[in-house]
Amino acid sequence: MTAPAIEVHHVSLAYTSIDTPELLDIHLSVEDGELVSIVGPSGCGKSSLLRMIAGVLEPTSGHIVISGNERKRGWAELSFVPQDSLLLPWRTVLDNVCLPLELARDTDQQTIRKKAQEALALVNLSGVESKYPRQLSGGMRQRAALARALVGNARILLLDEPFAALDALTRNQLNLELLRIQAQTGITIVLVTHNIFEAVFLSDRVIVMGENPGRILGEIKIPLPKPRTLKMIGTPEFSHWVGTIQDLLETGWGDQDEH
Amino acid sequence: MTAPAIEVHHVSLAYTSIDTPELLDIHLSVEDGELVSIVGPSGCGKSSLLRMIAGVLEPTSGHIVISGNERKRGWAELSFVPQDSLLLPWRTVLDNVCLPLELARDTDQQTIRKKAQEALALVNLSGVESKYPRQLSGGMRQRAALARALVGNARILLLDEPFAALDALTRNQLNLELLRIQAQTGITIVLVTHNIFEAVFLSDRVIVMGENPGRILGEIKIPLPKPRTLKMIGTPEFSHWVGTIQDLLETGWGDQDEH
Amino acid sequence: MNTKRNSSYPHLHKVIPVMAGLAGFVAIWHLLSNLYEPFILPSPAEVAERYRVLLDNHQPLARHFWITCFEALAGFTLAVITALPLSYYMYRHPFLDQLLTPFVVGIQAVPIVALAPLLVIWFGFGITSKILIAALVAFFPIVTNGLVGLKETDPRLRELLQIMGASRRDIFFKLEVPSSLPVLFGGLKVGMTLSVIGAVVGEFSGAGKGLGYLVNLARGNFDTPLIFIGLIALAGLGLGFYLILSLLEQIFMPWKKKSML
Amino acid sequence: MNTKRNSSYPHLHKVIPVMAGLAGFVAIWHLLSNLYEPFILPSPAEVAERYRVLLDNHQPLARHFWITCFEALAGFTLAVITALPLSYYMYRHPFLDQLLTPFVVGIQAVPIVALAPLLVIWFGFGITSKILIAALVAFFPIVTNGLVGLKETDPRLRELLQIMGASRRDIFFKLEVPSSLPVLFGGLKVGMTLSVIGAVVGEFSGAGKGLGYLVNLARGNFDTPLIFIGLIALAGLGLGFYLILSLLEQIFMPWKKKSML
Amino acid sequence: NPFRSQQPEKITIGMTYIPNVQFAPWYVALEKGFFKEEGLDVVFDYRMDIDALQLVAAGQMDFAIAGGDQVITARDKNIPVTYLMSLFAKFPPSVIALSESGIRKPADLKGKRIGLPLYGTNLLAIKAILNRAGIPESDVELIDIGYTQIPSLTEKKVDAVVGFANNEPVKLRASGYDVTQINAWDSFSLVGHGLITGEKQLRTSRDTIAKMVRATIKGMQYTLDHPEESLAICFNNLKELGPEQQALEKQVFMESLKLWESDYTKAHGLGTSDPKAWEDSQQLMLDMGLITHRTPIEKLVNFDFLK
Ligand SMILES: Nc1ncnc2c1ncn2[C@@H]1O[C@H](COP(=O)(O)OP(=O)(O)OP(=O)(O)O)[C@@H](O)[C@H]1O
Ligand SMILES: Nc1ncnc2c1ncn2[C@@H]1O[C@H](COP(=O)(O)OP(=O)(O)OP(=O)(O)O)[C@@H](O)[C@H]1O
Ligand SMILES: [Mg+2]
Ligand SMILES: [Mg+2]
Repeated sequence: MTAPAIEVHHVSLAYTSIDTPELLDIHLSVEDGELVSIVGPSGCGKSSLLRMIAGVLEPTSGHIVISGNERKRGWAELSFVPQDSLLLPWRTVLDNVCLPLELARDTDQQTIRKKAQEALALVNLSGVESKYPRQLSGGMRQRAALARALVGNARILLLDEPFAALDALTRNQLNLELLRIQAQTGITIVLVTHNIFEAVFLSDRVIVMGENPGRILGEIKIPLPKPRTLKMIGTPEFSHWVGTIQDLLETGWGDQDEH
Repeated sequence: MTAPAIEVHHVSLAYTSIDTPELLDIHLSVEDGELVSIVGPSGCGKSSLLRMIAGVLEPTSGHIVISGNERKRGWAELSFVPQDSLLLPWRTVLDNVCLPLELARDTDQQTIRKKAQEALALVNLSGVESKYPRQLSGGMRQRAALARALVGNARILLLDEPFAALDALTRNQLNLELLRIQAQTGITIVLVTHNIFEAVFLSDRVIVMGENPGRILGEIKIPLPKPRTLKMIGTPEFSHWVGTIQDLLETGWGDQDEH
Repeated sequence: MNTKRNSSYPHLHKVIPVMAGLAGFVAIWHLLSNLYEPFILPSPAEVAERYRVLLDNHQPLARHFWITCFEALAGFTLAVITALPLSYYMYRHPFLDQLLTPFVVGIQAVPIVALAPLLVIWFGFGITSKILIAALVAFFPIVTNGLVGLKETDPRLRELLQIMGASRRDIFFKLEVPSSLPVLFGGLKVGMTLSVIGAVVGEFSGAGKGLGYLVNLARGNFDTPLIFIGLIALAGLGLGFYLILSLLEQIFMPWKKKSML
Repeated sequence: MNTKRNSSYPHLHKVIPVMAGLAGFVAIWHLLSNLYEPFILPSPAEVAERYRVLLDNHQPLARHFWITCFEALAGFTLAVITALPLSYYMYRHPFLDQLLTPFVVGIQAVPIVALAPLLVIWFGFGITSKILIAALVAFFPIVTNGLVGLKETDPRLRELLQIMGASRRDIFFKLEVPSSLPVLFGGLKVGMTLSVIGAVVGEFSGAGKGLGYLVNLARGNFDTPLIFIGLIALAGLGLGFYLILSLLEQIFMPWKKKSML
Repeated sequence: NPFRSQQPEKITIGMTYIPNVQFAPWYVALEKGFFKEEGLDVVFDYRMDIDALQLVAAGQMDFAIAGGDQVITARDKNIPVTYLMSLFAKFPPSVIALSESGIRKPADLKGKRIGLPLYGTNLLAIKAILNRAGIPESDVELIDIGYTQIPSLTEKKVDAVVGFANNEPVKLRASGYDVTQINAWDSFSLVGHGLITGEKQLRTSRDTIAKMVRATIKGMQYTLDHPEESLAICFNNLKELGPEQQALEKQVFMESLKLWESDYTKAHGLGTSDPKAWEDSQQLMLDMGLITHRTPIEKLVNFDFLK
């Protein structure tokens, strides 16, 4: 049996003062090849959690293990789509997508460009390769960031609301694409999303977070059969799981008023 | 009878070459006090259209009239929430929200701060007044931008996906808040959104756009009674309108494959 | 991320490297001075002794210091109040930029002291011409960095402020100024130390007072230790100005965490 | 937004203001020169005539020009290859910043030529010391702007690259360099023109060639028109360097639309 | 070539000014082969006086051109340089005024504004003139004008300036100004610029020094004997001079030649200087507080090589 892809051991985080932690005692583990979604109110610390897993933010206490090793920054098998896309403004779209492959340094320039072009096609961005980020629409930037994360050979994908700026149809299409890629390659995916339907549709498991301080309210296994199809979205079973998550979220939300 | 709040007269836009316009012959009008949503695929030109209405982007052809006057930039009665929040990084959250009132120059500093604090409370951001934007989560930045747009006395509100980074519950809460404000003040609202449910729930009318080139596919009046309640979302009538819009969008989307 | 220091001397960790650097410098100087004749490179002790004599004789080092300080400061101020508007107008009107850049650059590359006769006629032997030379040399880095800073303004923020009905004035004070401050301060620091050099060069070509004159006088008297006193005073002056600007930088940009001295 | 110019002389709109500025300058100069003795302010015609004489006699203006050009360029290059690493290490290690800033600033405020004997002993009578002085004066703006540019790097982009497994080297070349280029180029422009001044100042204090020497010679010989020829050549040299840097700027930053000359 | 048994000795001489007709003896010595005859390969180095003087004292440079007063000042600061032979037998600074100002003699300077570089030789000159005339310094206004004597005077920014007798007056007259001068040599009897070397060189290379002095004296004599030809040789070294400047420099040259000889040198030979003048001058500088101690005359000036 392989080690879990991600183990978060009782992690707390306090940006400013230890008395008002942003995240409190987060404990979770993601199996290899699993797709886990994180949902929770705005500002509860989802992005911070992802940044800690990615190794660029130090937990105030607790520790994180990736594929059995102490986590570090710059893990070749880890890919990240930040919440605000973050393309390099001085690079064209194509060059932005090439970046992870350039950094990996194990492919020649021509293969890199070919792969990048394929990744751009995957997210429906063929034709804008030579534009600069400032010439893109919000959704296009987000898709470019997604293409950049997909282009490498990452074994773990951390996605921070990668579809937030996309219309429903593009979103559906990319959801299916993501599921297909995961089925094909068996990569591990952690996805932060605000769309509960999306969370249920994509995930093996949904982690529901609450706020003040940010903490895990509960984990819900989604036993829907795989491969998932868009048709499932209408079914009562689907609605059941959406409802369960909504209820859990609302508990956490209710909390807030007491503070 | 008052003049329409916004009239867009056969507007086309080409960023680079007139042969490949980004927007083609956009013609629409928004009545005073109306709430109109714009939905459409990513990159079809929704943000560009909003920027033209706001007066900071010149149409390549056609013209735009605001409240019966030729549009210009810097219309006191016009407020804008850009797609990427755009808070001033050197100002605290509170000072960012104060900005429109400072610019209007018709209130004293104390009133300004009071109003700003109220607006922040409205979007659930009390307590982070003195943080800088980089210390906020994505959703918090978006809410701050919304507070900034609501703080003034604008008669026209242009919202470019103002809720994209928010969780469902916060989103619902702010949706209701927006409807309440509109009912109270009778302001005109143009909202770009990717959430068709949201579009139907909030709007008097939904404008559906297609792409390549960006154009209007159709307008759908939403005759649901007002005031709207969250309960309506489940109703068959609601689903009907959602379906209508989806069908229209898919027509436009189908187009794309032919290209 | 930034854990607060618990030390009761919060600035100690900043002062220590400075002190260490200074001590190292004096040590190296001392060692080097053994290699050369004292009239080429006097030892720190010899310079200190000369300083003692200077003080004992009530000689006007302080007066020279303050005069140069004043000239540099006045020149710098003049440069700032002319350079900032200029960089702004050059930024707003590329035409002006193209029209004036050749002159600004050209003047920069010209040794102003070579025009001493003209300066004397136009501004006399007083400190006016020194202030002017200080202003001229401080001018270019301020204009350049001002322009670069302004050009780096985020166009999306500008658009937003325009939509909010911001006047040009508002956009200037609420957007362009804060956004270009970090780059501008770089230019101010360069300009400030250059203005010291400018004042000194002005004094070199005829002054009767100021540290530049003192150095010149010491050179005329082959008084190498006094030359070094003058140079050290000048370095101190430059450093003082730099420090003041660093403080101003921290005051004007509270949103930046500063690590530097 | 940027409509393409249809003109068949695409750079005409840039050249016209430059020409206009030049013409205006010469006109003002001509008017001013009527007010003063030719040995104080010669007229443009007198300077032109002197230039003709210089050429007729096969006199070595070009040689002086190229020597100063070489010194300035070599000094600038030296400044760049020392200042850039330094600003990088100061950026990476705030301790180094605190340790070295006082010296960098101090040296800046000191007229190096006052230490000429030491320079000669260390670097000989040749052009080495001129190159060194040029490098010293060009150094500071490059370090400062390099540091400011680096400090402006978006920390979110840095995080992202770190996650991607970028090495320090990668982050430097793929993030820090392109992101600080606009500010750095400002510093390079200032440094470049200062290096011309530096070379000239070095020549002033001892040389048998170069434009600084020529100007000095002309001063001694009471040859005001020749002084002006020297100054014009220096201004031209500074402008040439500036132009080259502006071109490089456009080449290295294709993602920026440039409006300037 | 069998006659070239040894390499010529490479020596550097610090000229302490820009290339100028006043350095004629050395240009002539080079052109006429006087240096070659002595087996010297001379390099002219042009840099500021203090720098050259310090370099000579440190043994980094072989010779330099410096004034007698500078040698006294340097020795006062323990800078070991020694005067070998004079070029200017008379101390050349003078106070220059427009004739219309009515300044004719030191007493006329009372209450006037006098412009000069307020350090070094010029300062010494005005102090000496005032001192000898018994005029307290507080009776005049000394203004530091750097080296802008000519425009300062013509634009009437000052009433008089201190310059060099062979330079500013010539140029002013050439520009059509009528000027008067009060010469410092009447008050201060010391020699002007001449050849100096360092104590170190005096210990180790007496041979070279002798050769250098010989060649220089030859150059001086040749220049005095053939002024026109010598001037042409100078112009060869001054390619940047225009025709107007050449005319001007010719006058400067002619005026300079007059200062190369004094009654004393006429009696004792070119390049010599009066030990008594050295003593008197040193005493005067002591009295005026310009130096702090007396240097033995044999350290100030070495006559060995003129014999
Ligand atoms: N500054 C620009 N220069 C060139 N092209 C641009 C520029 N801004 C936008 N575009 C192009 O215009 C088109 C429409 O962009 P816009 O941002 O208006 O889309 P959108 O409908 O808001 O998309 P999204 O839903 O993804 O935000 C896109 O194809 C984009 O590439
Ligand atoms: N650099 C920072 N300094 C201080 N506080 C921060 C910083 N970054 C985030 N925070 C705080 O940490 C909390 C969690 O932020 P985070 O971005 O992780 O939220 P999130 O769950 O991703 O929210 P959203 O859904 O809105 O993106 C917020 O309260 C935010 O204000
Ligand atoms: Mg987030
Ligand atoms: Mg958009």
